[in-house]
Amino acid sequence: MPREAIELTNKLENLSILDQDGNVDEALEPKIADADLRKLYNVMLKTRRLDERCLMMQRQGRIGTYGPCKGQEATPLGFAYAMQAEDWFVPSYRELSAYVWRGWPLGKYLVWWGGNEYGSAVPEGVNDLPICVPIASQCQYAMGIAWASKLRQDDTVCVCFVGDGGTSQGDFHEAMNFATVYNVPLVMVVQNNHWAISLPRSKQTASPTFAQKAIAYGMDAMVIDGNDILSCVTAARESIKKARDGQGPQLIEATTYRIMMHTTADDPKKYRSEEEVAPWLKKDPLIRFETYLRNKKLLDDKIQKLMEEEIKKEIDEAIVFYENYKHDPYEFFEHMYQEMTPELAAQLAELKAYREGPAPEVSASNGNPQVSHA
Amino acid sequence: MPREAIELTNKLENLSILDQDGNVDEALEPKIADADLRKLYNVMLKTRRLDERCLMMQRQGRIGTYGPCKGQEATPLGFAYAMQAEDWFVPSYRELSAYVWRGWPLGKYLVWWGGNEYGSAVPEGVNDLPICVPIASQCQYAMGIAWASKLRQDDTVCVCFVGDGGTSQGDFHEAMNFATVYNVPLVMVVQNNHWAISLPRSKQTASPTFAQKAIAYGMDAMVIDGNDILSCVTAARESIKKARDGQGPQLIEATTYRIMMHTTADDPKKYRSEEEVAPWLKKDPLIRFETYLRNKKLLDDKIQKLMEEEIKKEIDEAIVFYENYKHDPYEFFEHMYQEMTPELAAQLAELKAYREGPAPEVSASNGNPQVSHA
Amino acid sequence: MAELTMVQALNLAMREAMAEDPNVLVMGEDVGKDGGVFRVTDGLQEEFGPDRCIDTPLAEAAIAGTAIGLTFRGFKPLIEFQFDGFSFQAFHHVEGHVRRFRNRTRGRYTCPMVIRMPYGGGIRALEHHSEAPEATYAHLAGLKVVLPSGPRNARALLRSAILSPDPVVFFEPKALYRAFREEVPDEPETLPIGKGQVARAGKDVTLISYAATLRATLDAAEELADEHDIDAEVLDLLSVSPIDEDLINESVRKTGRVVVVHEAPRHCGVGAEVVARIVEKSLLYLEAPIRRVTGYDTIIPFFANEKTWLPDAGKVVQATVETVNF
Amino acid sequence: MAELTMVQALNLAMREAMAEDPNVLVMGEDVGKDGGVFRVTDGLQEEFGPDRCIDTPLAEAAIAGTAIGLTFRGFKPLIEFQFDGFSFQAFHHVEGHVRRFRNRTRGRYTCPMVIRMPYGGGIRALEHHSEAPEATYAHLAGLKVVLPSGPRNARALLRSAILSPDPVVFFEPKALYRAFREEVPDEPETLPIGKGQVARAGKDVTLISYAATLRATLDAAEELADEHDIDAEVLDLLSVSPIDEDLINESVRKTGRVVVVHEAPRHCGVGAEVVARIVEKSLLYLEAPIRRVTGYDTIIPFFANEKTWLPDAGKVVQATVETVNF
Ligand SMILES: Cc1ncc(C[n+]2csc(CCOP(=O)(O)OP(=O)(O)O)c2C)c(N)n1
Ligand SMILES: Cc1ncc(C[n+]2csc(CCOP(=O)(O)OP(=O)(O)O)c2C)c(N)n1
Ligand SMILES: [Mg+2]
Ligand SMILES: [Mg+2]
Repeated sequence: MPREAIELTNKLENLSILDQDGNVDEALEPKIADADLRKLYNVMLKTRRLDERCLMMQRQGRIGTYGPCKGQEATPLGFAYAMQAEDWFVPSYRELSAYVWRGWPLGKYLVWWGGNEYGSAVPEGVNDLPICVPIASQCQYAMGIAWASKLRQDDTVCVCFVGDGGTSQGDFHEAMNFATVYNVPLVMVVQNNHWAISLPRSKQTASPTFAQKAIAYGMDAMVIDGNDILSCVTAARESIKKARDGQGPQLIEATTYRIMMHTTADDPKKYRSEEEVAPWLKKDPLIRFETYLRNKKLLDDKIQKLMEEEIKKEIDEAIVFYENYKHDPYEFFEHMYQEMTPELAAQLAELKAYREGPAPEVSASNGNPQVSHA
Repeated sequence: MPREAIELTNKLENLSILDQDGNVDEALEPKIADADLRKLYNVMLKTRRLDERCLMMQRQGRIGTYGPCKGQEATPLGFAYAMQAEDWFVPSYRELSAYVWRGWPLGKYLVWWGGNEYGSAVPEGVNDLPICVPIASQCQYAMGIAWASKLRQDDTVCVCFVGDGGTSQGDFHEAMNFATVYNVPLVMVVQNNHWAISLPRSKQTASPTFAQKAIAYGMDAMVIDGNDILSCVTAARESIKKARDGQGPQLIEATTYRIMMHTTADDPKKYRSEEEVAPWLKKDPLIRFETYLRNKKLLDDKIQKLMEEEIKKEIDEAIVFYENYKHDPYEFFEHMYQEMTPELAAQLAELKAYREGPAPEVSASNGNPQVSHA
Repeated sequence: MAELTMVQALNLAMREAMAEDPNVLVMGEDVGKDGGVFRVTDGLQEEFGPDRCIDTPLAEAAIAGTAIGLTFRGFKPLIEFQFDGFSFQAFHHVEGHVRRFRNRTRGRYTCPMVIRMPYGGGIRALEHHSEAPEATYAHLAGLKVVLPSGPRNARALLRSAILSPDPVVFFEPKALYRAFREEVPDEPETLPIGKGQVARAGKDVTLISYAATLRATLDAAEELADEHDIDAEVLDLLSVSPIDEDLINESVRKTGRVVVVHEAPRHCGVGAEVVARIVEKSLLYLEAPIRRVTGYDTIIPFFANEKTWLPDAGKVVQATVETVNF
Repeated sequence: MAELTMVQALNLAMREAMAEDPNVLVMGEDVGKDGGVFRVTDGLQEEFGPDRCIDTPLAEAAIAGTAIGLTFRGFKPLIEFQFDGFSFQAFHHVEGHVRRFRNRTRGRYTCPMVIRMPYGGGIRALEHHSEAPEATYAHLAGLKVVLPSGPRNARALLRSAILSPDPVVFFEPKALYRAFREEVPDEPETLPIGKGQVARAGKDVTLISYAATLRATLDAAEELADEHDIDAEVLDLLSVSPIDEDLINESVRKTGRVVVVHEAPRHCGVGAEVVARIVEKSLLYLEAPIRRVTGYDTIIPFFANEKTWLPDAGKVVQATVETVNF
C-alpha cells in the first residue's frame, strides 16, 4: 500500500521540419511529388489572394463582416492534401485553404460571407461540412461522422478543425471522450493561433500545451509547427493513417498565429501590441514555402507570375459569380422541412402578398364569418 | 527542428494506506486524534444505518425513489473531516456522510427523498449546497464558489464531488478549465464507483484513470483508495491545504464501488454479475475502519452497541420529524421571486379557489363586461 | 392485435423500424443492456447488437451532437434523453444544428433523427425529471414536435417520426407509460404528423389537450356529461408543431367555447398559441373567454406536492363549467 | 443630461452599479480589454480592474455556471453572452439552476444575476448572431425577461435588473445599439420590471411591441396617421416576463383592435401570449381578429435576405389597416 507515482502511458511529441527561413530538416523531410509541391503552393497562394480580396471587398461594402485566415493557410492545406477525396472534412471557419484544395468553387465562399445560405450548400459529392459558427460544436458532428465510418466499416477518416478557444467548450471534451470510447477514425486539429478574439492563449487554459489535453482521453498527441507545410503534411499523413488503420482518434495541436484582426468587426489594437505580432510575420507559411520551393528549383519568378495571373483571373471570375448571384427572397421558407408545411405556405403567401400585392384569394383566407376589407 | 518528446510537467500519484483487511501502512498513517477517529466511525456508521433505513422506507412506500450510498461513506467523510466549517461543500447525491459530519439534521435528508423542497433548504450558516440532480452541473457552481474565495481573499476552500459518469459532461471540463485559469481553491473529487447506472467505468472513458484528466488543465492529481478512510483523510488534508495556500485547484480520483442499485428504480441484475460485486463487498470501508479501530483499542462491542442504540434513536427521531413534516400545498408559489408577481398571486388564488371554493371576489376577477356564473 | 402498454408499443415501433432499416440506430444513456430506465428500449440491444442500440457515455450534448454527424452518413438515429430535464444539456445542438442544417445547406444535409424523451410529471420523480418543455421546442422552426396520448397512437406516431425526413422531437408522457393498455394492430401503422384527432365528439364546448392531460381532460368530459349536462368535444392535438389549426377551428366554430389544457406552465405555453390561432381564424364564433388549465408559472414542485400542481379533471371541470356558463 | 446611444447608456448603467457596489462583477467573452464585441463594457476593466470586469475562456455554460456560484457568495454577476445564439450553450444552467435555486432552497440561495446579451437581427451578422429567443426564456418561470427599446429605458431597466433580487435575462436589441441617441439624465433612474409603457397614445387600434420592432411599429403608427387616418396607440412592453397585462387590456378595451409585433418567430412566440391575455380578460371588447406581425416560422435567413424576413413598418401598416377595416 505505498504512495507511488502513476506512469502515464501516452506520449506527446513535437514536430518541426521547415524553419522560418526555409531551412529544412532533411531527416524529417516528407516525400512529396514535385507536381504536388507546386500545386500545394498554388493553393496556398490562391487562398492568400482570395483572403486579401475578401478583406478588400468587405472594406468596399461588397460583402459583410469578414474573418480573414491570413497566416493560417498551411495547416488546413497539409491535412486536406493528406486526405482522400472520400474522407470527411469538418472545418471551423479559418480553413479556406482546405476548401480550395478540395475543389470548392471560390464563388461559394464569397456568397457565404455575402450573407446567403448558398455559401454553405456543400457541393454534391464533396464530403465536407460548411463553415461552423458555434465554436467547437463541429467537434461533435465530426465525431458522429467518424463514428459512421466505423459503423459502416468503410475506411474513410474524418478530419476536424477547432481553434484554441474552442478547446474550452464542453463540446470539445465530450466529442474527444466519445471518440476515444468508440475508437473512431477522427483526426482533431487544434489550430492554436494564440488568440480567441481578444483572449490570449495564456488565459484560455492553464495547460502548457493543447496537445496534452489528449491525455485526458488516454491518447497520444503531437504539437506541430502549423506554419510549416512540411510538418503539416507529415503529421497529417501519420495521423490520418493511424486513424484509418483503426488506431482511433488523433489529436494534433498546430501552432500558428492570427496575423490579422479576428474579423473585420474587430480591432486588435485594443488588446495586443504590434511587437507581439511582428515576429510572427516572419513565420509566414507562404514565404517559407516559397523559399523552400525556390531552393528546390520548383519555383521561379516566371512560374510565380503566371500563377498570380491565373489566380487573379479565377478570383475575378468568382467575384463576378458572387455579384451576379440571384437572391431568391422567398427561399428561406423552402428548406425548413422536406415538404413545406401548410402553416409555412400560409406565411409565404402572407409575405408575397405584402411584397407583391394581395393574391386573389387572400381576403377570404381569414375565415371569419363577416369579412370586409377596405 | 527535431522531432522530440514533450515532457509533461504534471505528476500523478496513487495512495492507499489502510487495506481491506484493516492492515495499515504505518509510514503513511495520518495523525488523527482518538476522539476524532471515534467520531468519524460514528458518522460512518450513522450514514450506513440511515441509508439502510431509507432503503427500507422506500420499500414500504414511505419515501420516493431512493439512491443509496452504501459503500461510499469514506470519501465524503474524509473530506468533510478535513474541511473547516466555513469551507464550502458541493455534493453530487451520494455524499450523505459529509452532510452528517457537517451537522445536517437527518430529517432533512428524508424530506428530500420524500419529495419536498425543504430537504434542500440548506440550514442557515451551513456553507453547503443541496443535492444536485443534473449530473456534473454542480462542478460549475462549485468553481464559482471557489472563485469567490479568491476574489474575496478569504481563505475558504470549496470541495466538490462528481461521479465517474459526471466526468463525461462538458460541464466538468469547463469547470476544471476555468478553475485552473483563475487558479481558485477548488478541490474536485471524482467518486469513481465504477458505474453510471448501467454504464461500466470501462465504457465511460478510454483513459486508464480519471485522475489523469487533470493533465488537460496542467494539474497534478491523485488516485486514492476511496474506501479507505485514512487515504481519504490524508488526500483531503493535502489537497485542501494546497488549495487554501493558493496552489490552485486539485483533482482527486477516489476509487470505490456502487455496491447497491443505482436507485431503487434500478435493477443491476440487468447489467452486472454478482461475481463482479462480491470482491467489493470485502472492501467495505466501514468494516475496514472498524478493524482498524478495534486494533487500536478504540472500539469494542460495548462502545459499538451504545453507538448503534444512539444512532437508532436519532434516526427514529428523524423519521418522526419527516413523517410529521407539514406540506404546504401552496408553497411552490412563494419562492419563485423575492416578491410574488401579480400573475403568480392570481394563479395562487385560482388554485385556492379550486381547492377551497371560490373566494368572494373571484367571479368579478375576469373583468369582462358581462359576467354570469352558474 | 395485442394489448400493449405505451412502453411496449414504443418498443415495438423501434423494433419494427430497426428490423426494416439497418440505418436506424438507437442511442442514449442506459438504452442498451439496461433497456432504458423506463425499459422503452428493452431487448433492442440483444436483438440488434451493441452497434445498433448503443449505450453512450453520460453527455446529452454529445448524444445529440454525434447523432447529427451520423445523419450526414445516412444513419437515422433515434436518440433518447433519459429525462426531459436533461434535454437542455443538448439544447444548443438541437437549436443550433439539428433544426438548421437543411436550411443552412439548402437540403444537402438534413439531420433526420428522432429525439425521444420521457415527458412530464405524475410519477413521483426527482427534480428535473418532470418537465414539460414542448413549447420550448415548438418555438424552434425546423423541428416537428409530437406528443402521443396512448399506446396505439404512440406506436403509430413513433413510426411516422422514424420515417420522417425531418427531425422530430418525440415526447413520451411518462405518466402514461404503463397507465393503461390498448389494442395495437399487428401490422405497423402511421399517423400523419401535424394532425390532431377528435378524442370525444361533443357540441357544447371544445376541450383541447394532448399527452397525459388528455386523459384528465377525457375524465373531465365524462364528469361534465354526467354531472353538469355539458357535452364536451375533446381534441387531442398529438403534435404541437405543426399544430392542427384546422381541426381546432372546426370544433371551435361548432361550440363557440374553449378550454385548453396542458401541464406545461402557462406563460408562453402552447395554450397561448392555440388561443392565438382561434382568434386569428374564428374570433367571431367565440362566445366566452378561453380558459387555460395548465401548470402554474412556477417550478413544478418536488413530488410530494406535484399532484396539487398538475392539471386534473376537477380543474378542467371547473374551468369548463365557468366557460359554458359565461 | 447627455445624449447617449444605447451602448453608452448600458455602459453607464454598469459603471454606476460597479462604482456603487463592489459585489457587482461583469464577466464574459471579450468583455474586458476589448470592452465587448459591441463595446458595451468598454472601459470597465480599465476602471474597475480585471477582477471586476473579467475576461473568461470561451465557454458560455461555464460563464453562467460559475456565476451561479458567485451569487452564493454575495456577488452580483452581470454576465454577457456574446450573441443571443450562444446563450443556448448555457441553457441547462439557466433553466436548471439560475431560475430554480431560490425555490429549490426555499430562499436560501437565490441566484440574483443579470444575463445580458445582444438580441435580434438587423445588423447584417452571421448565422446564430440574430436570434430572438425571448419566448424561450419567458416560458421559464423564475426568470424576469426584459427588452429595452431605447437608450434611456435601457439604462433605467439595466439598473433595475442589477438591483433586482431575482435573475433577469436582459436582451439588448443590437439594431438599436447605435441607431439613435437619447437624452439620459445625469442621475441614475430605474423602471419597474414587468411594466410596459404607452409609447404613443391613440384610439383606433392598439399596436403592441417591444425591443427593435417597437421602432418599426412607431414608424408604422406615423404612416397610419398620415396616410390612413388611423390613430394607433403603441405599447412598449419592455418586459415579457412578467408581462404588463393590465396595460395591454386597458388599451385594448379602449380600441377593440390589436396588432402584435415582434421579430421572433410566430409559433409559440410572445405574441400568442399577448393574444391569450387579451382573450382571457377582454374578449368581449374585441372587434377584430388580432394579427401577429412577426418573424416567420423559419430560421432567420443569412443577412442578405434578413430585411425581407424581419417585420418592418410596411408589414405593420398593412396588418393594421386590415385589422381596422375588419
Ligand atoms: C459558442 C460560441 N460562443 C461564442 C462565439 C463568438 N466567437 C466567435 S469566434 C470566437 C473566438 C474563437 O476563438 P478560437 O476558437 O481560438 O478560433 P479563432 O477565431 O482564433 O480561429 C468567439 C468567442 C461563437 N461563435 N460561438
Ligand atoms: C445531465 C444528466 N443526465 C442524466 C441524468 C440521469 N442520471 C442520473 S444518475 C446517472 C448516472 C450518474 O453516474 P455517476 O456520475 O457515475 O454517478 P453515480 O450514480 O455512480 O454516483 C444518470 C445518467 C442526470 N441526472 N443528469
Ligand atoms: Mg484562436
Ligand atoms: Mg458512478
